[in-house]
Amino acid sequence: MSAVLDHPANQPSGGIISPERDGKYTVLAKTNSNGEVDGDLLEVSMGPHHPSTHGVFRMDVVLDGERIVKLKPVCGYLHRNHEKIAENVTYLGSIPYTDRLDYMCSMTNNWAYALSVEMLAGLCAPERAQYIRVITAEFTRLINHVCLVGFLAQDMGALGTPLMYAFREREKILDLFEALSGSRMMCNYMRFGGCRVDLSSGWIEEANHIVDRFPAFLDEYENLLTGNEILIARTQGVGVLKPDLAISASVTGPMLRACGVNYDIRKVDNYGIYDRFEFKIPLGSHGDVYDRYMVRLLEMRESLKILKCALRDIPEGPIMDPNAKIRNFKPKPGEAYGRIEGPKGELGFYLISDGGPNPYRYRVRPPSLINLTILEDMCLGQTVADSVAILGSVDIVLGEVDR
Amino acid sequence: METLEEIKGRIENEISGAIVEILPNDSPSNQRSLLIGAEHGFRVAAWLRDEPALRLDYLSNVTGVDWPEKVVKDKVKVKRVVEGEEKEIDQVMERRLGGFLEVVYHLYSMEHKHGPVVIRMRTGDRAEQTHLPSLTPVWRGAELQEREVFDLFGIVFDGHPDLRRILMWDSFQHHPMRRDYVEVDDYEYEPTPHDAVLAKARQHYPKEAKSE
Amino acid sequence: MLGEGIIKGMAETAKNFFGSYTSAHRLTTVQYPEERIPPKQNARNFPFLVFDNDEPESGLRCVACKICEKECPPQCIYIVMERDEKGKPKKHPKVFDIDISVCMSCQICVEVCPFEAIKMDTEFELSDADRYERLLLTKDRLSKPNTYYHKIHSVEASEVDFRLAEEKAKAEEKARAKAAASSKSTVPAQPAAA
Amino acid sequence: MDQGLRSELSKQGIFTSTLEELYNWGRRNSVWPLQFGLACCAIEMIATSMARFDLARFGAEVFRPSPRQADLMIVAGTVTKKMAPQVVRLYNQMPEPKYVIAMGACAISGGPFKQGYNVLKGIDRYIPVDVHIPGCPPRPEALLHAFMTLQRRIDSQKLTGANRARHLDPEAPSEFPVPEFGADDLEPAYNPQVWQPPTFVRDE
Repeated sequence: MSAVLDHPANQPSGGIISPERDGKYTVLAKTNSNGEVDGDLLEVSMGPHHPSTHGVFRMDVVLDGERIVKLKPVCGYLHRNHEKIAENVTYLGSIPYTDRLDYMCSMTNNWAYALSVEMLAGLCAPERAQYIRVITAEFTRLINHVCLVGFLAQDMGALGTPLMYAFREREKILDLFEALSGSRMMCNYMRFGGCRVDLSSGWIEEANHIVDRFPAFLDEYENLLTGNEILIARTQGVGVLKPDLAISASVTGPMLRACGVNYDIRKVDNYGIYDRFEFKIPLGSHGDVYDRYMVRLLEMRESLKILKCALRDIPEGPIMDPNAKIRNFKPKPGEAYGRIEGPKGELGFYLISDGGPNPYRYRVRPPSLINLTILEDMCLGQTVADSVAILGSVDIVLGEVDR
Repeated sequence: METLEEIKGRIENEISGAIVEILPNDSPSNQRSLLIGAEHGFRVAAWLRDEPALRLDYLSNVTGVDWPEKVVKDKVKVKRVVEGEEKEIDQVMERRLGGFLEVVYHLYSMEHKHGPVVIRMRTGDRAEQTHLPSLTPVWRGAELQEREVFDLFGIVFDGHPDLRRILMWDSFQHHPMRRDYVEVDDYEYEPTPHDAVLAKARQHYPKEAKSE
Repeated sequence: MLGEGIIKGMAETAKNFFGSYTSAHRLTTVQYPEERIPPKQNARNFPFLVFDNDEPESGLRCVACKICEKECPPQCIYIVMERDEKGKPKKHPKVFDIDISVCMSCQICVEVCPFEAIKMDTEFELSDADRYERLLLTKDRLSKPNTYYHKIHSVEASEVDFRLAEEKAKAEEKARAKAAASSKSTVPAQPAAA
Repeated sequence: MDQGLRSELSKQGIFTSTLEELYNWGRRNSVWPLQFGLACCAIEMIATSMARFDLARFGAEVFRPSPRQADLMIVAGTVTKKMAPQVVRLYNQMPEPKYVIAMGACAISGGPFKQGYNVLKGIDRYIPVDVHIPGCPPRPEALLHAFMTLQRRIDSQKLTGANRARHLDPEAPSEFPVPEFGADDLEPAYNPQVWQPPTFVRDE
């Protein structure tokens, strides 16, 4: 089994493992007095087809008994060349592709892209469009978090039940999205300079209805899961992430806030009109899987507050910037990096324009991929079964990891 | 936050030999960037992270950009003696701009909640001198993103702990995000061909060409 | 007490089980082939071509300007313009194909069409064993009457009709003014959008 | 036995069936899909199996996590070149009779990502596909429709004769060669036994 140890940076250390490391790669396993690994290490390839890897994700795991000694994420199984394709289609043509990045949350992807193009071209969405964006983005956050919790529970063995609850609520919100944009998942709704179509009559009432019912559902969901002894045993103290490592590893979103770092781009950048709403940022204190789960549940409740205000205050008015051009859109040469707080973390788009109809360089900053950087650090010393829960709590969507 | 000019001045004062240039950005976003010489890239990055007033502890985004070689034509007025008389003549001068690869880092501060500061590093050319210092030891967050830049652009990051391909398979030979990458021809019949696809269609189905 | 959380969860499940018989918000199963979710006003799946006046060939609003072909991000539209014997282009598509095995239902073709000629259909039952023949929608399968458009997107279709009528009236007005001014030409040119 | 006699008998409470019908009936109503998602369509596939659409009504009761226990592979999402060998391997591991549904534009032809360098232009290059569902992603109802199309296809299969069901033909292959990673593409780029580039040429 020495092949595992061949990597130049790997030095077997005595005894078992501490998850904190200073950015160095060390294979950690039980060693005997001669410095050799005790017994055999077992290499397991989990994925790319594995029921618990959230899609086509693979982890190359080295095990000492049941403990994880080394873990390498292997991605690229869904590398769809989004960035290359975007360099060959117009600015408008990229919007439907952004839907397919993180396919659970197309609205926030749209928004991040629209924001970047607006920064690049100096456009500004009108009031009403800003409100619609906030509403759809917060609904997206609800979809994402509720489904994630369902998937997380399924990964830990709760076959189906929480996921069914989650998908039931998701269907209701998808119905709203379909009524608004025409499609359930791939909304293709936002445009640089505003939104594509206005809300239809009765949409706000329907949205209000869902928002009013959602807290009751969340209570139900929490009754089902939060106090559950099995869930607690499987999640508390598992996959602990220290705040300084999280910052250094550019972890964002609920993952970061579960470690107790107060950094939410909605508050920091105040993009859109988020400064008009009052909401709190839930923070965890342990940085384990349970905190990540709780942070997401609490975030949903805060989202509901935002939704309530936004649905109440939404003004009448135009939904497109009159300066915005959809066809033959050619921004001046330059570059822009725009970012928003997506449900999974910081979602950014970096665009370079050379004055042509297509972006010269188009780059997505995928929160899912970057949150995976410290997957190994969280898993070292844990059992294989825990690695599944840890991966679930990172909340990856492969469309975004590989693009 | 300090202006870029101040940051540039301080870097040049504190790190001996560091060359910093401010690159303009004409778009309304007004995100200008600092171009840093590759030799001192690592030290500058560590300084940016640790400097108490800046504390750029959060590396948001790493990306590569490919700038292939290009020929720029300038009109220059040249004085020349024509038939014994000195005249000003317009002459087109061709300039060759060498190609290079570029890495762009977007930095923010979680402590002071400011940003972004954009820093860039450039390689010597696109073929051999494609080495740049890795900033992974400064920010762990660069690890997977630098691997991606290595995979798609072919920039080799010295000092990266685990520089392997991340998105393509290991035996893949090319760097597909480079602008001169030619895709393999896995064309199949497409009923709706136009533009680049039509060119392929003509190559594979000569009859297709006649119908247009 | 150990097990309290589990019991609470079980009780919740039981509540939902019985609740699903009584409350609508628990979303009971849609018995699909017999029963359908009512389609939404904006619902979209694949594009179709609108024609007026029950004339599938001459009533097509499409003038083969190829804007949608150019703007389509996955490039699944193929248009050949009809030409007369002299090779002069007629404002009519000779071939209009949409490859729905590629189409991503993004609606950009509808957005960029200046003639209101292409719209989104709600039909989704198109699965087939044959990939090449059946999933390539040709002009005759794409053309659908305006009445069909009214049936699936009533609000939008009325707006479009109103807008078109307005444009037509404006164009006629303009043509009449022009005719009056020159007073020689007799027949005003028919506007393209009509 | 002709149709008239059969209906007459069934009125008397005697139901007759042929072996073929019984066999196809059994196969048709117990198609278990493989729990296998690739991309966006996988989410719609999960939505189909959830309470609102409930794929279980059609006998596809459980999504099996192991290919050894599955009859149907729903290729839901973009198949990249990096993933293609694994998809073929999974297909090979499924026991006969087995069926494939290509769900969504990406699985059929590469779809919107067709122009990408790492995207396989249709999974039918390596494995035979029974039903294609266009759409990006198809609605859950569209998947149900495809499922019924597949059931009709199974129903019409013959037990004997030249055009008998594929799994009853000892000559027909059940496993297909797994492509390998090359320096710039998969090798081979397609399996000529399963798929040939069409020779159709537009005549105008």
